[in-house]
Amino acid sequence: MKKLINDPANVVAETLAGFQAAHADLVTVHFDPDYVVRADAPVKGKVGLVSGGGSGHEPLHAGYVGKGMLDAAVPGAVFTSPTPDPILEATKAVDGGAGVLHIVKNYTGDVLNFETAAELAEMDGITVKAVVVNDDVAVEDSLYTAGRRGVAGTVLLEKIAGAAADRGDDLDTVLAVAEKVNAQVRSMGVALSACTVPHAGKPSFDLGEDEIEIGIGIHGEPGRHRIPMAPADSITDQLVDPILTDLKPASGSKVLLFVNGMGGTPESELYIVYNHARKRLEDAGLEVTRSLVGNYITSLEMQGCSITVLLLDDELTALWDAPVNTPALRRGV
Amino acid sequence: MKKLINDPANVVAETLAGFQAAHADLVTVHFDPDYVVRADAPVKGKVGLVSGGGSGHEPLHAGYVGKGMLDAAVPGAVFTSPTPDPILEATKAVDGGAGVLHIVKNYTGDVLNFETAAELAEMDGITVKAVVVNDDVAVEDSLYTAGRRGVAGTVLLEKIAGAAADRGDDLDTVLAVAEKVNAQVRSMGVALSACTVPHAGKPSFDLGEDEIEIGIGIHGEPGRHRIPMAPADSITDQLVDPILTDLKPASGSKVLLFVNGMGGTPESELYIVYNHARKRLEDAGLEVTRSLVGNYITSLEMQGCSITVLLLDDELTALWDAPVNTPALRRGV
Amino acid sequence: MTETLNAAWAVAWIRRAQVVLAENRMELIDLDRAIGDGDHGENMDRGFKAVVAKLDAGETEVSGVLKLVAATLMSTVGGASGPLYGTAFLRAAKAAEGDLDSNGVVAVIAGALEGIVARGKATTGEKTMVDAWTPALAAAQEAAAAGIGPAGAFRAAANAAQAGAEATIPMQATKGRASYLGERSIGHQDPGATSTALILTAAADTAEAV
Amino acid sequence: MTETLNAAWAVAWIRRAQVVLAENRMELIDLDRAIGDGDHGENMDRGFKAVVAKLDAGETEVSGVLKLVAATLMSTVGGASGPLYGTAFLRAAKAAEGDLDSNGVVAVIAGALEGIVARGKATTGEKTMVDAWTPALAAAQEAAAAGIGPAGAFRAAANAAQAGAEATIPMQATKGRASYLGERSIGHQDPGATSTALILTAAADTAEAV
Ligand SMILES: Nc1ncnc2c1ncn2[C@@H]1O[C@H](COP(=O)(O)OP(=O)(O)O)[C@@H](O)[C@H]1O
Ligand SMILES: Nc1ncnc2c1ncn2[C@@H]1O[C@H](COP(=O)(O)OP(=O)(O)O)[C@@H](O)[C@H]1O
Ligand SMILES: [Mg+2]
Ligand SMILES: [Mg+2]
Ligand SMILES: [Mg+2]
Ligand SMILES: [Mg+2]
Repeated sequence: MKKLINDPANVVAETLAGFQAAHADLVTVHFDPDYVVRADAPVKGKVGLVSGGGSGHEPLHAGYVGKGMLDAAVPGAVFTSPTPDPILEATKAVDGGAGVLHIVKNYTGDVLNFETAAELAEMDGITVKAVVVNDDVAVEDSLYTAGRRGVAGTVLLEKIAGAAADRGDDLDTVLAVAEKVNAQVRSMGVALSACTVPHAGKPSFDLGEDEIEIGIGIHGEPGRHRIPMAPADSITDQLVDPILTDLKPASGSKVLLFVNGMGGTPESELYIVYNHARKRLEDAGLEVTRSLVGNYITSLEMQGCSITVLLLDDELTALWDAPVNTPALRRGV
Repeated sequence: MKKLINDPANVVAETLAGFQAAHADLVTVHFDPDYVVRADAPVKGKVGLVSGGGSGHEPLHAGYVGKGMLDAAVPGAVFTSPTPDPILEATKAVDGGAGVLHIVKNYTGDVLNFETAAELAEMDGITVKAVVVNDDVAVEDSLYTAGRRGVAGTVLLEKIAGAAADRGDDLDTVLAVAEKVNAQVRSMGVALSACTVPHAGKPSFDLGEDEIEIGIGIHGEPGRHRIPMAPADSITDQLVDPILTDLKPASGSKVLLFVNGMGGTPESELYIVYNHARKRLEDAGLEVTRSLVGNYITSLEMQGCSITVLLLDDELTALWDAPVNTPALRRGV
Repeated sequence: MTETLNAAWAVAWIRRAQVVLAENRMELIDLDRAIGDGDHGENMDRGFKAVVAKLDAGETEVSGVLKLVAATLMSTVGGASGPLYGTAFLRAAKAAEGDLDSNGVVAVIAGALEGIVARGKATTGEKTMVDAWTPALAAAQEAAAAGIGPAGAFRAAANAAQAGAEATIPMQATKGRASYLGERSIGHQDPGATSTALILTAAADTAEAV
Repeated sequence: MTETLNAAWAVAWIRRAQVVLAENRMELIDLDRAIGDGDHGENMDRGFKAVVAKLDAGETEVSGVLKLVAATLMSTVGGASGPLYGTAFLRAAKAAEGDLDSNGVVAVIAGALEGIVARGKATTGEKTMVDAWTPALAAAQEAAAAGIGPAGAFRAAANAAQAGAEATIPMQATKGRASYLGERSIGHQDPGATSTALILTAAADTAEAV
């Protein structure tokens, strides 16, 4: 394991220290417990948005703290959901009197810890609602799984719900927008290589020189199945097909196409995937009206990508286009 | 070699096709010869900025085409300088009557091809000036080398010169600003792993499990020396020290600190490096007033980073802060 | 051997559990790498180190020790196992009245299992820590019914938990992160069931040493 | 063997050079990986494939063939070697008058070297293709002075270029990308000098077959 770190135990703390110093104009980092809030939190009268989860997915979530997106992010240890304390503290810190929305990726740990924090916050008189993101079509949403995982759709949801809160929507309306995004977004990912969690010191799984994992999540878990290495177009097909099968978009629908890098894949490859994915969507009669390509929710230095398709309507498009000013996503400000 | 590509020969063309589709609002891609111009080129009366070089450094240069930065980018084959033809065509396409500035990274190939293109453009009646970026302190600028390489300082120069052109400066003034940036910027890089050029199919160099290369460029060349793996703070020292030795900034100087990822390093690690580098600069009496952290000029999927320090004055700070609207850098618009 | 286990034993148990979890940190990481995200050993190690740092030697009640463990695990472990073990120890603390005889041991284990199920909604056969706690409870009950003392009850529970953990190997996970793997989760031992066996073995070892 | 080399020979030379460069693509890549950026084999292969695709069998002058090669290399190779080889063939084309006798061979090689030096400003001992072209020119001059024919002149040049390429191994690079490595460039053969030897050997092989 070669990493630009000092001590695996200090990775999150030192990352946050650097993040604070680099982005003091946008965010304030609290230590012990660790959480990140926008510099002007709480915004009076605005619904507060709190997300969080294990670290290692940077820029998610701390990179999305700022006007028009999240009010707070709560980073746990690498790939480990944070405990209730920092979630509670972050919730308190961003409550502007209009209640707080928890954006939780669907993992047992995240759900349990956010639930507990929400209970504690309610005891402190803060109204908390939660949306649990579950966009990963690699996992069947059935009795036999913990349900679909929350993956790259989370970025889109945070942006759009953040815009809804920013325009003054109340908690129930922001929640409804978030639920709508979650209902209309699907993702699927592939890994060409594993990643190495600092405290584990070895790759999260062992992959042969000519094998790839289809249907991976964002925590270095093995995927649904392993296939021989294939050309980008064929891999792209294997991500697009299950998304379309699951989402069943009506022909003529407008969509946002998001190709996300897992952290160790060159941007050029993401555009190659985007190019073919877009063709596939257009062949299916869809109109790609918005796009996002880059490393937005990663698995440390894993090589691979995910494809996300979000069905758009005028409202979601307007919210997507709304100004946002965060360390990792900035536009219109 | 596992890459999300179809055919090594088509990597650049397919990347550009995806790039065009994803960013049609900002850029127009021309094929055969390949170059990228801002969607509204040429901007009448504005100095045109053209940069380019081998591909594989994405988002450089095409990601910086747009208002407030480059007017055109010319991508060669992976790690191979483009030929004169597309440079000439791009130069013609962005000439708004006020002349064109070529921003060239100091490599024999880039310099020779841009020189030829400039000659040809002058024959077509276009005034062309060039700035050759050479910020890499890993290479001695002596009779015994091809001179210092142009590396991450290029991103800062493109932004700042782009802002100067955007505010209406004439060609000589834009050139002077660019020369000033080049005179005041220094960089140094480290590789934890090599990268694999698609057409070569194997890593650019072989590095032991516990070795790293100090003083690398951005083309997968081996660096100046190889050392055993070390903690991030110690590696950071070995990048900061030669920069300070070379730049000799006066105590109290304001600087921009830029920590750039080589493509395969998690953002968290970049912030860890940033955190220590900033402390080192502050210990040296410098004031870090602007920061940039992320993957802005890469070497495919190489793991590692570079540190860049730019001496700021009020003019450069204002130009750095000026609005920019490109696929990879956006602010104030 | 005494008839009951007191607060000093509880402190010794938790200290022993910390040592054993630290020793098995990499083994638990490897089990979790195979079917999860590779952090279980790190999570448990971090949590129990934090617990030991807070263990108050002056604590006079078993219940008080377990409550401290619960609160500390809840606030330091994170992930799925943090709330699950946190709730387990909280309910165990509630169930512990005074020093533990073998019925007290049964109550503590029953409380832990109940807490885990309340939070995680898993049942047996889903390849989780429930598959270690459930046979552990049955074995403790049997031992108590047979008039065996608290140390023996813990030993029976620990052995059953260990067997239960091993029995997760052929199971397909349907709860937790391992469920994402579908059939590929088969053939690996569940990390949480394994840490459960380690913790209960630490309880038996320290109880026998009382 | 004829006394002079004509346009048909020039076409055969370039076709042969293309085949040889394609065959040695990976070797040149590996040489460039060691002290550069690993693209030289790909660059030369791409360039000469493009040249062959444009080679007009109806071209009646050696000079015309070389000019086409120059223009095509310049517009397809890129990197440092593109302008350098492009200018080399351009000056060689200018130097070639009619068919080539051994003095014509000398003129062509002299033109090529002059073009490379004009563009790249390198001198001998800097570990570049100049270290292959320089001894090649000397050897061709010697052969011509000794009354040897054009094929023999090319053979002498090719052998000298090959020896020159090998002689770059102990050199420390002070021009081009390899100069960034400082002392670490020592011990490796220069890729551009190697491709030069391949190209001149192709000239000799095809001249002998005329
Ligand atoms: N719903 C559940 N009920 C009971 N135990 C569970 C449940 N989900 C997960 N677990 C247990 O948690 C263990 C994983 O813990 P850990 O790796 O620390 O957390 P995470 O899965 O969040 O990374 C699993 O091995 C399993 O025993
Ligand atoms: N200034 C120069 N003069 C002569 N030859 C040079 C010079 N710089 C580089 N070369 C030659 O070019 C070769 C490298 O070519 P190539 O790898 O295709 O281009 P690049 O260095 O741009 O990647 C070197 O091996 C060397 O022989
Ligand atoms: Mg985890
Ligand atoms: Mg090159
Ligand atoms: Mg885990
Ligand atoms: Mg090269």
